[in-house]
Amino acid sequence: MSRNPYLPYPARIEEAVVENESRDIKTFRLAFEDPGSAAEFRYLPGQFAELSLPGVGEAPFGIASSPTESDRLLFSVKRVGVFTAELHSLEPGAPIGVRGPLGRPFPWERMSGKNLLVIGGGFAFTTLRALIKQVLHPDQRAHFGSLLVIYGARTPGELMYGNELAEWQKRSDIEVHLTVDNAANGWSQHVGVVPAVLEELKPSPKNALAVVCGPPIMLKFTLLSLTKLGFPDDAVILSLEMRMKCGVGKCGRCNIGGKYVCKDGPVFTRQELASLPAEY
Amino acid sequence: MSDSQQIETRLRETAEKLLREKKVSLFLGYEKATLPFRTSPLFLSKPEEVERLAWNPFCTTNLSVYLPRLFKAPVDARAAKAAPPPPTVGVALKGCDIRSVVALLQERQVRRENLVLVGIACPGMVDRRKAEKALGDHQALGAGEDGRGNIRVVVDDGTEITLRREDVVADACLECRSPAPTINDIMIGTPVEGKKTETARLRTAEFESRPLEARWAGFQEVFSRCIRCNACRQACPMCYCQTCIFDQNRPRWIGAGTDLSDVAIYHLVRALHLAGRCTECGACERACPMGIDVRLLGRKMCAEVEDLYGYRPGEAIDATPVLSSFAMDDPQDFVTEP
Amino acid sequence: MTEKLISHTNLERLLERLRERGTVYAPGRDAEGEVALLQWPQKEPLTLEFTNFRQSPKAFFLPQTQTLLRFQDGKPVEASLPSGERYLFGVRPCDARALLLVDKVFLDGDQNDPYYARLREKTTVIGLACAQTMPSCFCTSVGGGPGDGTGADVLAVALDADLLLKAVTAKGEDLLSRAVDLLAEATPAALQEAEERIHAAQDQLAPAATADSDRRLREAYDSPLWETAGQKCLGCGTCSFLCPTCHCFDITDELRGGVGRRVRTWDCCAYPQFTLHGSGHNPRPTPKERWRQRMMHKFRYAVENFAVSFCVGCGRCIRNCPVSMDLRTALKELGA
Amino acid sequence: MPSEWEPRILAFLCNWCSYAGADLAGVSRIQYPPNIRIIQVPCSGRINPFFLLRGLQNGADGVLVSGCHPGDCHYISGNLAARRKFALVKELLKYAGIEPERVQFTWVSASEGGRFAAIVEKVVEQIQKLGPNKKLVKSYER
Repeated sequence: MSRNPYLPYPARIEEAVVENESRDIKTFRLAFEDPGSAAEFRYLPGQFAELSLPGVGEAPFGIASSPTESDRLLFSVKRVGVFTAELHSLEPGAPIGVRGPLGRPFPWERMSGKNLLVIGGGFAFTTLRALIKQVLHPDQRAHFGSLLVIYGARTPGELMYGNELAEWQKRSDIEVHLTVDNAANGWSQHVGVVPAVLEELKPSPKNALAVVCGPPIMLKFTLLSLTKLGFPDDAVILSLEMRMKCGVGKCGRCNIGGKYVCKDGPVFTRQELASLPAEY
Repeated sequence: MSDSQQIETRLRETAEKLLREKKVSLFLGYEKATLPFRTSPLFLSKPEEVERLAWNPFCTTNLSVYLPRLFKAPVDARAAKAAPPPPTVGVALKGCDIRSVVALLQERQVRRENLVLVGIACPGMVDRRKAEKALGDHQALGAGEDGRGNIRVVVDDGTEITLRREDVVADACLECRSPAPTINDIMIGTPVEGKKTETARLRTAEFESRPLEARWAGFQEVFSRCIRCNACRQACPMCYCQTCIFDQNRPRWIGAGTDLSDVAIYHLVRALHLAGRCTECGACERACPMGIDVRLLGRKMCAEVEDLYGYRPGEAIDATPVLSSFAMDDPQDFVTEP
Repeated sequence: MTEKLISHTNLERLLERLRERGTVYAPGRDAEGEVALLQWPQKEPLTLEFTNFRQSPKAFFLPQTQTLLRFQDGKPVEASLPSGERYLFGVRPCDARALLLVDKVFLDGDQNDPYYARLREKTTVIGLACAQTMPSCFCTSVGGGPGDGTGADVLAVALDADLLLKAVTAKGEDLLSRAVDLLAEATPAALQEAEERIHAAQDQLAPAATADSDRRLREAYDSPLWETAGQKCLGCGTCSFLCPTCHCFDITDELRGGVGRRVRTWDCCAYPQFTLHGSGHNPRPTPKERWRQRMMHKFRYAVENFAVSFCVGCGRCIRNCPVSMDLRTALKELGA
Repeated sequence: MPSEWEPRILAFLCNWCSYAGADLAGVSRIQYPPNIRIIQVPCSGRINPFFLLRGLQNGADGVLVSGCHPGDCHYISGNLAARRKFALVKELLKYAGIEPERVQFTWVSASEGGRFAAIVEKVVEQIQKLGPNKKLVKSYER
């Protein structure tokens, strides 16, 4: 029989990096205690894992790294509740459990050969980072068409992965547009909400797939813009957030219609979501 | 025509008038349920539907449990602004139910000006479990009331069995001291005089007479059957907290499982939180799917509050709740002295 | 399929024999005088005269409180799985059938739940056909029946003189093969009597409007009926705690001084906290959506996923609802 | 084990009188048993009975609450409102078969260092006699 799905792999925090100006998002680099666990933990961008702190509990987080970064496993976590506050208080070296990988990744087979439009808002850029890293890997890049990224946040200080964003902007195999609601001194890039930038850039829906992650209000208007641009529902890919516990489709908490976000998602096409009740 | 039928007719007339004259936008009453010995709450807003209203010996639900919900403003400020104005509600209430409304009014959970309190004379309501037990191996197919207030049951072999009402009324009704809805806007039926019943006191005294360890054993025996479903709390009109401490999960204070320690704390804390507020309607024990004597502790608290501070919850709208007030000479013989 | 007869005396001997191999649970009267599945033997003799237990046997497989992991010096280790054999005698067909439904979730092949799997594996279920139904029963409308052996390993049918035992699974065959000396051949007359008894029970049942429930519920997602039901529902959770197929759970940690456990406890979609996000957003914010979820899960989503509704018609939710809500009424009205 | 066992008593002391009283006992070098763990609260009126039960659940063998004497409350009447709750807690626990000595209530003023020490001594002695709290304590080892 397979491994007990409730038993986390023992790991430890290698590094914790503050990602934003308000200092409530940190990226944790984890390392498995046992090399065997690392071999078992095979994932693809879009999947998530339950991080586990004994006595505090577990919480699901999208995996922010790509398996092409073989030396690291990253999770970017915003401090919102009891679990994340505890996690944020931990120093490198602290033990932590990792349970996963869980859920369905981004549809890599469908994405192959396609032009990719990646749209992110605020804190919901973690698994998109994983996606971009995967696509940019030298072994992978040729499998995809163009890669256009639109990423927005309230202020420049709230954009995550600043160094990498700057690096990507220098490259020719990826086009990155950053936008903020409130520009600070020295900001020379877009100002305005993500859908506005999207409509300005007018990416073609031809042979393209859009991957969108963001807060509900951004999602709502971005989806409207994508429709306007002619992206059919099955060419729009979203990742849902839902309260979860077991992560393996049993506890019922993340149930939306006949689907379980933990098992059948978190990645869904817009078309799939349209057939589900809007209980998310 | 039995008393119940007369009351039912009056109740329908009353509700019809209130709704038709737009004195209320909603009338809370009872309607027939699919199974015998039960009724189901009815939220009536159309005067032409009053025929659905029922009054019979099975109107056990304390309808005041719905009132705080109807008047609760959304927590979110924007939603609160957009929310429709609170409804005007007519509600059918027995003696015990009206006491709950009084307690809710004392605690500012409902609005008097938005309520039309329809008091109904109550001779005690049937506990479905007692009735079902009284039938032994028979299954009830239908139940009603005879001219003398006893319960007539049609059972599966087609015969009719009559159950004496006092044998099958709920425990809370046997213990009831105030069957008359003293505070009301409209009264239906002739209020039954309150019996100075000592039943609850006797039950408490019996338990109290046991030695300490026997009481602990008794406590465990009763509550070890608890499955932590929360039905007692949800059926209680006084359990209206926005988030109950047992539901808080940031952090979670008390385990959600059936460890005796967690179960004990749940029931002890609930008894203490309801002390001086519980009006002894018995909704909790009737809701309990495990048939637990949920009010074991509550009965004791009611007796203590009355003995120590001369207070009975649900008596007067303008009374200060007993645990929000004090007297300089409150008894304090429990205080530890060197 | 082996069919044998056993006398009432020999039934006790059979239970006695099973007791040598594990723990036996059988119908007995609890402190309240209610018939429940209690550890056998009890002071009082075995009773076969009952409709159904107050609680479904769900807790034998998915306990209300179950330790998943244990923390030692702050490190999680797997909780030990129970090893003893258990024999449940007297499980009613609806409840036995429910086990197969819950299996679909917990033993889905992909990621089996090891705790549930072990308890299932270590338990033999001896069903007992119904002779007496209740007005809240509707098993025949949801694919079961008073003489349905599905989910049991052996099905017993109480006859005038004896009990008819039918092996349903290999486990059941094995159980009967080990008790040959206590069994007699099933006579045609006995088989006939069993048939008649089951028919008699079947005839007592009124049909419920379950046909085509998935389509009807799909179309009725926005029905005003949910509003009416939501007004009434107290959100007490009685229906799902007593339901033999409701299986949703919560996982919480309990820890003091480095020692503790990760524990799962029953949970329920009627509770507002069930889906409440950390952000304060709740996808099912009022009793209306929550009651709809329970109905949809049983009669639509389960059908979509497993081609079978997750209701076995035991009627516990109907009998025990403090405000007498009846899902049969809802099903009927949603069709109209 | 019982020979090594020492009761652990959780003490909720009001900020204005009883905590100062305990302080005075310390400053005055009055000896009292070291079995108490003090939690400072603004007023005995702040005590929710849940705190006491939670203390017992988490392994305290006894809980002591001390506030200003009636009439001396810094907030005028916090202790008087609390007194009613305390009376009920005590009665309820006794009724449920839990030794009432497990929860104790008293009044100690800022000048009563001696009284504080004497009370602690008495409470410790009583709980010592009762033995460890087993009824409400939650086992984390099961």
